[in-house]
Amino acid sequence: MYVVRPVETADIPALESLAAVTMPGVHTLPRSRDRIEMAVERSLASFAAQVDIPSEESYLFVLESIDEGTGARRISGTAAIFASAGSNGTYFSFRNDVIQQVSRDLNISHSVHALTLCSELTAYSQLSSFYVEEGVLQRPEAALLSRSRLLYAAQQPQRFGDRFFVPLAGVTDAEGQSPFWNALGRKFFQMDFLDAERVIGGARNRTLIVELMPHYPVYVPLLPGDAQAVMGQIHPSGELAFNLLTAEGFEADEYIDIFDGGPILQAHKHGLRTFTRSQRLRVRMAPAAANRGPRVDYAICNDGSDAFRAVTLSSPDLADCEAVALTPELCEILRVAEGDSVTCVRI
Amino acid sequence: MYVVRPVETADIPALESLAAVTMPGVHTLPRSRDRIEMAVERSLASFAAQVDIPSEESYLFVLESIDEGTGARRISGTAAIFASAGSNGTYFSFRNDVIQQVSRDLNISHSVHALTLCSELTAYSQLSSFYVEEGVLQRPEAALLSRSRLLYAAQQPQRFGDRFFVPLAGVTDAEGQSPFWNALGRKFFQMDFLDAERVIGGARNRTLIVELMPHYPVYVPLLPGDAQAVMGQIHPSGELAFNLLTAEGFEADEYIDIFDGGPILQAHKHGLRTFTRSQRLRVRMAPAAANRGPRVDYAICNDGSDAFRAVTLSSPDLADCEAVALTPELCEILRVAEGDSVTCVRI
Amino acid sequence: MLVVRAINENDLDGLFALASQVGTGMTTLKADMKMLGDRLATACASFAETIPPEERDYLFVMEDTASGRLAGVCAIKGAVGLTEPFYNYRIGTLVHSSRELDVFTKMETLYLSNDLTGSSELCSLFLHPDYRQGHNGKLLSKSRFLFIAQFPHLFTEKIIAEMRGYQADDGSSPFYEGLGRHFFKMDFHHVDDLTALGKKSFIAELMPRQPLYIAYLPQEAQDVVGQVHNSTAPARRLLEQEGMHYEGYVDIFDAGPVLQARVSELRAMRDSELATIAPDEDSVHACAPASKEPTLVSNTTLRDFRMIVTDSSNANGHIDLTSAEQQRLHLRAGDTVRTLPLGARKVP
Amino acid sequence: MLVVRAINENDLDGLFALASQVGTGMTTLKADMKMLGDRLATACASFAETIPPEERDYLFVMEDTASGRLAGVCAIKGAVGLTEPFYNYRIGTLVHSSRELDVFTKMETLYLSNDLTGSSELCSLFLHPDYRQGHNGKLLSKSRFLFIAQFPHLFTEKIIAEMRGYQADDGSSPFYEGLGRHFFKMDFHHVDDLTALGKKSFIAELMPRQPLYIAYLPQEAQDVVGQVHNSTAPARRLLEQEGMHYEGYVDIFDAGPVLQARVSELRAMRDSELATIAPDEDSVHACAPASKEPTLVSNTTLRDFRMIVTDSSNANGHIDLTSAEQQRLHLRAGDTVRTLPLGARKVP
Repeated sequence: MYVVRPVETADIPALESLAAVTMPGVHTLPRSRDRIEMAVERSLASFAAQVDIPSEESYLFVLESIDEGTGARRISGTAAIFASAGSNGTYFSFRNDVIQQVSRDLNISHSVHALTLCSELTAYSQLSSFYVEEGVLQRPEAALLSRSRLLYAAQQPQRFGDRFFVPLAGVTDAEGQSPFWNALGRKFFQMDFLDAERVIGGARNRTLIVELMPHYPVYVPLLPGDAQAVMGQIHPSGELAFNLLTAEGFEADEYIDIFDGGPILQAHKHGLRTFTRSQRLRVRMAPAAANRGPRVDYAICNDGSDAFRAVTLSSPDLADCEAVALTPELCEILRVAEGDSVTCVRI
Repeated sequence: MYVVRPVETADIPALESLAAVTMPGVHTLPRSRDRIEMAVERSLASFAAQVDIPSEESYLFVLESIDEGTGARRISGTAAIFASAGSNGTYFSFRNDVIQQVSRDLNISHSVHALTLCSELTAYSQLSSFYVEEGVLQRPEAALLSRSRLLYAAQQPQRFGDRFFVPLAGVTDAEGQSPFWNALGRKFFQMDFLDAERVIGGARNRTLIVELMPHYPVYVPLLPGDAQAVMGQIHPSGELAFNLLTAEGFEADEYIDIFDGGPILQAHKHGLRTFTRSQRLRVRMAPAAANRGPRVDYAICNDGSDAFRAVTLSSPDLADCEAVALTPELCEILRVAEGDSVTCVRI
Repeated sequence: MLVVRAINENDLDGLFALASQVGTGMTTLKADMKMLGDRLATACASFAETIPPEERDYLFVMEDTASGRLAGVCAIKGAVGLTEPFYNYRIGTLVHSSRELDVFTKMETLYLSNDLTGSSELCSLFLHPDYRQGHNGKLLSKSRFLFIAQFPHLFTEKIIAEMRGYQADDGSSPFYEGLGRHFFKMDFHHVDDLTALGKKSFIAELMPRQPLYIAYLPQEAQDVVGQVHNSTAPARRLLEQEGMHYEGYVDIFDAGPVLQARVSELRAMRDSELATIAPDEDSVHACAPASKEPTLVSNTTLRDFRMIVTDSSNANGHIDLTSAEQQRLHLRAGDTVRTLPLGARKVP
Repeated sequence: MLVVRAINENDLDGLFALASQVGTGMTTLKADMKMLGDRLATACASFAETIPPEERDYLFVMEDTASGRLAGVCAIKGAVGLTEPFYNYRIGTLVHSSRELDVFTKMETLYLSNDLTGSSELCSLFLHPDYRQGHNGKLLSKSRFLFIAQFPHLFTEKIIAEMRGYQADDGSSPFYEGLGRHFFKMDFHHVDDLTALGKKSFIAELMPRQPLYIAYLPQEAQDVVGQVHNSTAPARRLLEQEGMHYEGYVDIFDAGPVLQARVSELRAMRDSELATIAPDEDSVHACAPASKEPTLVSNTTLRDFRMIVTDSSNANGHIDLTSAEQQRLHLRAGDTVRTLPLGARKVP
């Protein structure tokens, strides 16, 4: 069994060993003990904070697996959400602009693709640091973990923006070379992609970006073929996240990362299934039902005011129901009792 | 009683007399007999067309009042929707860009507003030509007429884009002078606002716009105060349309008109109430019910495959209903029978 | 013997014959009777001063006085870009630096500009292959500077000359292939023809408007920015001797350099002088200084401007010309001429 | 008597006394002992050639040899913009035209540029009010051109001078009020001070990056683009006489013009000549031509460069200098000097 919950101080050692094995593409997951501790502390403070306007809060969730025999628990994944991207600066990205070109004299018309450095994603809420262990990749809990952030955001709208985005790692080769970086950022930074990511700490909100990156649109047809080919393409490690997010309602074509050209998925909350399709249902405590009829997977969370918890539930269709049947074990994990409300959304 | 329906050839004389009284701000409503005839013909062809990809279709709806005593009918309003804006060119608008400025050395941060000529609204579906007689201004039928276009679009998604926009006339004074134009377009066109609108025929998709309008962003703080003051402000004649559209879910801040600086409202269909909140209900034929309990106004339309019709209905809340009670008269107007489906959405 | 002179009404056939020799690459001199006839009419009106200075197009021909055959042509336009926009790329510099990272990057950029609007233009220089020898090329090219020095009031402050850009052996333009083709989606020569026909509004419509970093272009395209076509290198040197410089403007299609100068800083403005033709007497010949270098000599008449190159030189305001030379200038002893040493004085 | 000479280690107190007189408006010469000391050290290293040419800062002082007092100062920087970006606005032209509407609009634009990066700069000219008379101002300003003519290899192709821009009577800058204030949100003088302190990265951070149409600016701001401060007009004329021109670059804050020239086209490069100091004999004095105008004369030593103005002039490679003049130049008869007529030769 799995549960998604806010990170706790006790999780730090587990996160550290997790960080040791994560893939190179995931540049938003902290790696060093120090930075992990900072991230956990910041998350604890964020969950505890009274928030009127989203600011520097950052919420870190973990996916915990619970051995049904022994009750042993271990961390199997992480996912985070920043309340307001670039909150101590400006979040820079490239906007995909299409410039229409029409010539009356020549009777021709075509469009030219250009990348414009923009700060439009500033103050969006930013999803990041999504990672699950290999054993979870094919399970509904991967979707649960990704979506828990949005379930929490839907319950606590004052803590987040109306719009969300997720940068996914772009294509790099085995040596860590990024064709997009080599065609673009390198000309200004005069250093390798990984060195640049290191000096900037994976951030996209630093003054040095204004100082160094191009102020004028980059006409895509002028970029070398290999750089064009990877624009908006995900690193293979991001495929699961990409699929989960697009299924959720995120759209991929409007922005790309200024460093590696990876896609930035974004959406208004009105366009996200977690916000538009979730139901509030009453809890009906019941023993595990016999396996009758078709079942679908749901993500279910408690009301989160105290201690947010989310689990998956394989259940008959709840479409026209007013209550959902949960086993006593699930109720305990979710910290809910008969008659409490929970939020459900199909995975 | 009122009904919204597609325009018919017989409506041409009525439209002509309507055009004679419409206000100066509404520049998208055709005025001459020739142009009215063309618009009606184009609408008839559009409704009749098999459409796979939205293109040059333009659908014109009229609001018809029906005298309940005599049965006499007259046209009380119009509203149109273009399948794909700028379909024979590029639809130009100014995008409101906000440029974040942060100085590390000086520890200051502010944002600068700039207008960028863009073609992003090209291929959006465009609502236009909304006009109702004064007697209808305060009635729910005004909302019905505006919304009918979207009800039709929701039923026929293949005929329209996923995004919609509506340019509303900007501020001009009694002499037809536009402060926004005087500060901006005039410097390039070297002519009065109304003359420019005349030579360009109200269009926003012409080559001469590329030839004459500024290619670089206009920094708003550099514009004279009176021009800044009217940016995104509506001509008083557009207030009703503005209120109806923002209630529907349209957002006003991202684009303005390149000529008069009037607001351009836009939305993804996921953000529009007609798309997200409408219900499909079965028709239950019933005599006019006695006036029991609170009532709310609904827009109701038939399935539109043959002859689209929409009416208002004052009804008890239909939130959890599977059927809606309609009088035989309404059924006749909507061209539906007991057991047929209709689409309902609260006004 | 050769004389360079203002064109006149009788030169149309000769001009056409010359233009037929030009081949591709010079868009302003096509063998098209209608176009050439219009241009000739404008040129005649220019020398007659019946049209305003900014519309003028001073066309000069080099005539072989022995045969009456036209050996070359060159022109000065009063002003460019006043009816159709005149586009160039201007090369600018942007510095991107970050103290924090200790990075200092100097980038060259291309800006689409109409900065040269209103400049006078040297153009349409063509010398028939049969006459490509001796001082003929210099005479033809430099004649224009002597004309300007004689009539500086007819010209704007700035004078320019567009040089044909670098082409590969197969006639392709690496700059166009690296930049323009992405936006025009047609052949270089096709684009060139369209501009020759005056169909230039497509440039505004199709050209990228935003400044471009040159570093984005393919290396082959970067390498030829401001480089002339191999066959144009000698013409470029002649203009540079006269005080024209490449100041960072290039052609938007082939990136050929634009040479430019302030009229007041042309060598001809500084070094040309008026002189009187000495009487044709033996004593005078004896006193004339031994000429070190050939001299360009012109008359001072706008309408019948004529120029030759001679071995004599200006000595204290007098110059010794043979009667044949005087005849070619339509002058005689005692008349005034303007002189300019053919070669540039070396800066000490 | 006055001599302009390379600054040396003993001049710090005198320089400070001068800088104390400067007042606001000259950002490169503040009465700050630390800043002046650093600058003096750089200048000494420059004349000693112990730092590379692009880092050099040649500082000259005008000394009253009678009192030893410093009467003025001026400088040439080897290259600008190589450690911190050097920003200007460049004025360009964009033409918007539509044949369909028969509209042809020529618009001036401002482009933020670092185009002048690497140029040598004339700067920090200040003459003490007590000495503002006779040829002193010319001597001080023009001394730099004679230095460049003597040592052209030390300079880049382009030389520039930033002129203080127009200010209203109350000291405000109409250009800054119409443009910069919207982006910097602070006083003009505050911004000026920040740049003087070398804190320039805020320019990259806060300045609008996109080209601006000048027509958008308030009329008062448009009117002063390229206009100098009233008190700077004479200095501008001196530089223009030497061959420097306003070519469309202006200061980003006050729109004061940048004058520029190719080193090879400076008047001093053309008109300055070497000469030998004639022996101090009566016969020589008698033969010296009657001088029509004063002449600038310098020695030819980088490390101890010295220059005076004299009433003598260069006659066929010889110049007649009094023993006092020779002494001020640290020279004697038979030594070589470089001479330049003080006034510009009129173009005929």
